[in-house]
Amino acid sequence: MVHQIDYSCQVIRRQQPNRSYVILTLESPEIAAMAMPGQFVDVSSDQFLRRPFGIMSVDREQGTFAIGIRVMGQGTLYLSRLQPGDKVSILGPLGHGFCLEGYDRIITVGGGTGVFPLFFVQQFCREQNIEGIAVCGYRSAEESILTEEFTQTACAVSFASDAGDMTVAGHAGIALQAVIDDLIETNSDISRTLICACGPKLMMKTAARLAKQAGISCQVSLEERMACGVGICLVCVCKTKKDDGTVEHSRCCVDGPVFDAEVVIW
Amino acid sequence: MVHQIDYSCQVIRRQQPNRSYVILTLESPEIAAMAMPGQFVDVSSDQFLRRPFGIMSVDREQGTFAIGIRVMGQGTLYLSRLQPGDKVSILGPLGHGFCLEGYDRIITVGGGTGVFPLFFVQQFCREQNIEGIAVCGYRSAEESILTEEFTQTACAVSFASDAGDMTVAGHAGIALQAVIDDLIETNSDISRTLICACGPKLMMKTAARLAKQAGISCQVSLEERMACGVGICLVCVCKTKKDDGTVEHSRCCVDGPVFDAEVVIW
Amino acid sequence: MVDMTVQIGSLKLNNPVIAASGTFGFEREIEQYMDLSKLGGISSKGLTIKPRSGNDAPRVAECPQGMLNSVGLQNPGIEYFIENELPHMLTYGCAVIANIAGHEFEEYGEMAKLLEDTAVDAIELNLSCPNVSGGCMAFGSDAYMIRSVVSSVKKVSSKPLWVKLTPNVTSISEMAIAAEEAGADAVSLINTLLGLVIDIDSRRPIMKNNTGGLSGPAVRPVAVRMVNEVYNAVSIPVIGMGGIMTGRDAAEMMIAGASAVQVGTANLVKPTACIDIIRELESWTANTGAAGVSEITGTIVKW
Amino acid sequence: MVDMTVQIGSLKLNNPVIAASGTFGFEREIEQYMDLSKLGGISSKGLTIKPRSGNDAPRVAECPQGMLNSVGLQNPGIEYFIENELPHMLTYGCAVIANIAGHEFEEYGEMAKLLEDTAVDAIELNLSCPNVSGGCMAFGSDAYMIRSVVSSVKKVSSKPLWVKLTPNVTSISEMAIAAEEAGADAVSLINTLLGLVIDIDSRRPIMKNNTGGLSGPAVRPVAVRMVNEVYNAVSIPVIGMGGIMTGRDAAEMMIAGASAVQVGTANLVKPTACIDIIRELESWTANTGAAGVSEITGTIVKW
Ligand SMILES: Cc1cc2nc3c(=O)[nH]c(=O)nc-3n(C[C@H](O)[C@H](O)[C@H](O)COP(=O)(O)OP(=O)(O)OC[C@H]3O[C@@H](n4cnc5c(N)ncnc54)[C@H](O)[C@@H]3O)c2cc1C
Ligand SMILES: Cc1cc2nc3c(=O)[nH]c(=O)nc-3n(C[C@H](O)[C@H](O)[C@H](O)COP(=O)(O)OP(=O)(O)OC[C@H]3O[C@@H](n4cnc5c(N)ncnc54)[C@H](O)[C@@H]3O)c2cc1C
Ligand SMILES: Cc1cc2nc3c(=O)[nH]c(=O)nc-3n(C[C@H](O)[C@H](O)[C@H](O)COP(=O)(O)O)c2cc1C
Ligand SMILES: Cc1cc2nc3c(=O)[nH]c(=O)nc-3n(C[C@H](O)[C@H](O)[C@H](O)COP(=O)(O)O)c2cc1C
Ligand code: FES
Ligand code: FES
Repeated sequence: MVHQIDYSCQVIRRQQPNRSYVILTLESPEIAAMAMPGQFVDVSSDQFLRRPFGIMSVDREQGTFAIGIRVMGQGTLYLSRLQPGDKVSILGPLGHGFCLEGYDRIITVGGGTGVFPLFFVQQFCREQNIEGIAVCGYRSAEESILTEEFTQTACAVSFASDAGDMTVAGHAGIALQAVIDDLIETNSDISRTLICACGPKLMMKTAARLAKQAGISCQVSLEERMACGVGICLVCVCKTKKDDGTVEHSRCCVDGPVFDAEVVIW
Repeated sequence: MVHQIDYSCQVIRRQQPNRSYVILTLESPEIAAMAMPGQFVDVSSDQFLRRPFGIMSVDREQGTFAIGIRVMGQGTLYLSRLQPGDKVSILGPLGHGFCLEGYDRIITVGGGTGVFPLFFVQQFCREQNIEGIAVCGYRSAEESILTEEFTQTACAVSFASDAGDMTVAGHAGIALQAVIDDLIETNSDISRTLICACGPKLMMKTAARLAKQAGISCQVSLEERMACGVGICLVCVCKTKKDDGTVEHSRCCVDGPVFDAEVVIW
Repeated sequence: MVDMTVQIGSLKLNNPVIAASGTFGFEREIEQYMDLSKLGGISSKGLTIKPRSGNDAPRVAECPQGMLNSVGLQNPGIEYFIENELPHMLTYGCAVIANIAGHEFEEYGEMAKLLEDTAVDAIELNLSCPNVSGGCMAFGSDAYMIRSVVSSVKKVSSKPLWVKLTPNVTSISEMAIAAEEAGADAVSLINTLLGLVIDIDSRRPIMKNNTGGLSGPAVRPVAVRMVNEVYNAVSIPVIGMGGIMTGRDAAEMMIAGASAVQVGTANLVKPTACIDIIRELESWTANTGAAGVSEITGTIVKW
Repeated sequence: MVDMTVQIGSLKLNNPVIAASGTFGFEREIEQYMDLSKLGGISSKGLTIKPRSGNDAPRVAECPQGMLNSVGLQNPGIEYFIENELPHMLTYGCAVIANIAGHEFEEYGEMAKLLEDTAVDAIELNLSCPNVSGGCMAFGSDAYMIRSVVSSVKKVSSKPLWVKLTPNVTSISEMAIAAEEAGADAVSLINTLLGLVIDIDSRRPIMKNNTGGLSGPAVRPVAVRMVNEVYNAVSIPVIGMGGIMTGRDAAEMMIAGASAVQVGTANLVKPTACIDIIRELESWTANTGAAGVSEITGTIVKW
């Protein structure tokens, strides 16, 4: 069965919460209906290749979804300037998202643009009555993003900043450690707890290590340079362990972007 | 003395008189102040090279000038979609325009997009109290352009269409012949009359021939594929006769686009 | 109705648009998005004797109107392909071409032998991959080596043999002539142009492999020129590729001399590109009044 | 303040940005728009023994992020140049390089002799123009010919000798080595890639000369790769060009190994491009903390 993957989406809303980020709400009933947390979309700009962005949230009733954009180069600059009414070609939803089934507590650990797809995880938790704990790391309070939204959506939040001007001083790993310590101190049942990490490689590696130490499951969302976004060009690979222990190249775009932390070779 | 040539011009007005043409009024006090009839501008679009357009009119008081665009491919499509407020990078005014000094009657003969720079000639004639006669050839009345403006600006007008649905049936050459015949019948002094032609090559060639037969001076505005527009790449050449009779390659962009019909090798 | 079929030697294609090697995965993904029976053909990902895991990431660098890739022939090996991928590919209803790349001279023959008993429609000898050290591209830039490889494969294979040429040579027609003389049934060109993109802040090449192969619209004028050069030099069919994004681009390549075209990078920008290109090419051909698309081939009118 | 001067053999340039041959006219036009003393240098339009009127128009075809040209070395001849253009060019206060193109082998030496008594700062041997039949590019794609031409010019000329290489070869480093061995003081690369664009409606090439030379951003990854290859192969300075539009592009070329860069097509899109590029390169260099721009050359860190 052949199904559509390329949608022309209208920009419904453009928000600029701070200097560094723009949030676009885009119309596509199909993508909104199908998208799962951790999946991404691949967006056309004035550049040659598409640009991948994690899906930040969906509004299935309105048939819209949102992405958060940090301006890094020409492509993101172009996209950050789109205005309501503009149309943009988007492939989506793409990739393997987080496997959230069977968990009753989900801790999201995000840094930088990694917080965007994790907000979708928290949105999902709220809908599904899963206990969501959001840990976010930022450079500084000024560069922080979605703090209000996380606070409203998750059951508990912990915001860290490198600059030391938020609740926790330091990186997201420190905040995550505190959350884990707290769970252990309060004798919480962590057998059905999952840590979802997305952000800088080092942060995800730390999250994976802390999770392992505490015996908590952990899934990480990897980022790699992409061309097609749909699995046909093999450029976006990361190294993963097969069941038999051998190393293979998996494609971030279709085999991921979310992988079980156990299989990732950092 | 170094002077500026590259201007960022804001679109002030966008008019679409008919299906085929868009007229953009652009702001640039400098270009408006310097431009002479027959000169052109070289406009950036979303394509790699700039696109040349004859200057259609200037409003020196408002500091604006206008160009008329016929959509032919990607570059003109992009430009035809510009909206008031948009900015565009423009080199100008460029090239050698018509030499209008010393004439007391000027007949402009235009076809297709060639009518645009000729409207500027008529505007100039009106300002300078020169008798302006405008001959325009179109495919059909539906595709005609600037007829009202020419009627208001020139002392006399003659509109021809291939489709036979305007004053003169046939091409601009037939209309020009009639104008010339009329001048001769009325024993007008044609020693200080000039024919300015711009349009399809065949039309200009005809105009040059009729002018020669009648002993009237004639200048033609040539079109050639360009890259730089300012004379430095030598791609836009046409063949011209030197004083000593030898043939040389002249650059349309700086040696032209307007040449004395006598020197052009068709 | 325009006849869209084309004949490449003994092989008849539904239409002249073939998905290029390495830009269509192993079709498991792409078959979700389009009806592959509509294609002229599919050239498989470059196959090697042994499975290869390819180069480390990053394997892609964007550049103006193009991209560099340095995949390095990641593939599960030809035997796995024959057992697990090919049977499924053969159900699509378009021609299936096995693109093979040898590291050693002998490997081409070995792989051709393995393909002999399969229903694969043609073999494309990749003598031009710029992303693996030794072999491959080195073979393709030496007319003597081309001759040897092609004739050795010809000896063991009865399949239509296409030879894929690299543009990184002084004279591509010399290479095409060598392939023709050694028995190639067609030549396909161009593979990618070797390029390098550096991140100026870290002073590191964007790609782990340092260099990579340039493809996409940026190379189209070079590809069209080479296709025309080769078309004038050989009498076997030429399969043209390099930067084809639209039906008009496909028409240009055919006018230059291509009997069929391959579409690579366009698939990565738009997964359904091939289908769009076929539709556009068909309607363009119809507008010219031609009865069949094959009439376009080589109709360039030089000045 | 960053030291922007660079040393190309015995020749010191104000800064590493040179206007490329054929893209700066004879400066009479461009001097109206910018202060040419700010440039590192200017490479003259390709000069020939006899005046040439060049190819018929159209001489340009646009393509994705680039253009083809087929000017065909239109120029008033070297004697006219020496008498009427050079004296004026020498007043600009930047280095002036005479770009010369021979049709016959001997012509290079003859032109070099004519330049010997002038104050021209260097000679650039154009062994790579793709737009004239015979000569020139044929010279540049044969190491033996390069050696012969370069050593014959060396014999009659005391000027710094730059050899401009064509990218239309299998191994550009082989050509660079030949030039170095024969006594070249620097190599400059790349000239244009041979390409073809066809108007599919008329089936005619856009350009009267049919083919032309591709330049602009489209070729940049190929140019950067070749500059790096040549930088690793020779020990004379490399002057890099091909698709430089911004200071960042110039920095990339220098990181790959260029001691100076040339800017061609960018001038055609923006007449003041060179000045902008110098400014951007200067501030980028300052940000890296380098004391001089020459420190950037060859600082690529390969994986
Ligand atoms: C699965 C996935 C999800 C992502 N989600 C988000 C998100 O929610 N919000 C957000 O702001 N960014 C996200 N990114 C990163 C975003 O895709 C890049 O910042 C963007 O592609 C940069 O484009 P540019 O033109 O601005 O930068 P340039 O550096 O000019 O881009 C040049 C090329 O490099 C690629 N590239 C550059 N940086 C990255 C990167 N970090 N990851 C992948 N490719 C890159 C570009 O796609 C392009 O092909 C995500 C990346 C991936 C792979
Ligand atoms: C001196 C001069 C004055 C002009 N004045 C006008 C005018 O007032 N109004 C108007 O509508 N058009 C005018 N033109 C023609 C206009 O420049 C072309 O129609 C336009 O460049 C086409 O661009 P495109 O991207 O739409 O078409 P494409 O065909 O996609 O363009 C591809 C390339 O070919 C060049 N090209 C295509 N057609 C022409 C052409 N006829 N002349 C020169 N280059 C061409 C383009 O500039 C571009 O480089 C003028 C041309 C010249 C040389
Ligand atoms: C990601 C990628 C992978 C490729 N892998 C192969 C390959 O395995 N074998 C091969 O012969 N060519 C390979 N190519 C080259 C293409 O088949 C094609 O020759 C080239 O990209 C030019 O066409 P295009 O501009 O339409 O992409 C690859 C190209 C790309 C972009
Ligand atoms: C219009 C044009 C004319 C050129 N003429 C010459 C020439 O006469 N001699 C020469 O050595 N190179 C000539 N070149 C090549 C350039 O000097 C340069 O090598 C090439 O364009 C690549 O650089 P770019 O991408 O910055 O343009 C010409 C290029 C263009 C675009
Ligand atoms: S981006 Fe093409 S396979 Fe992942
Ligand atoms: S367009 Fe460059 S010289 Fe005329």
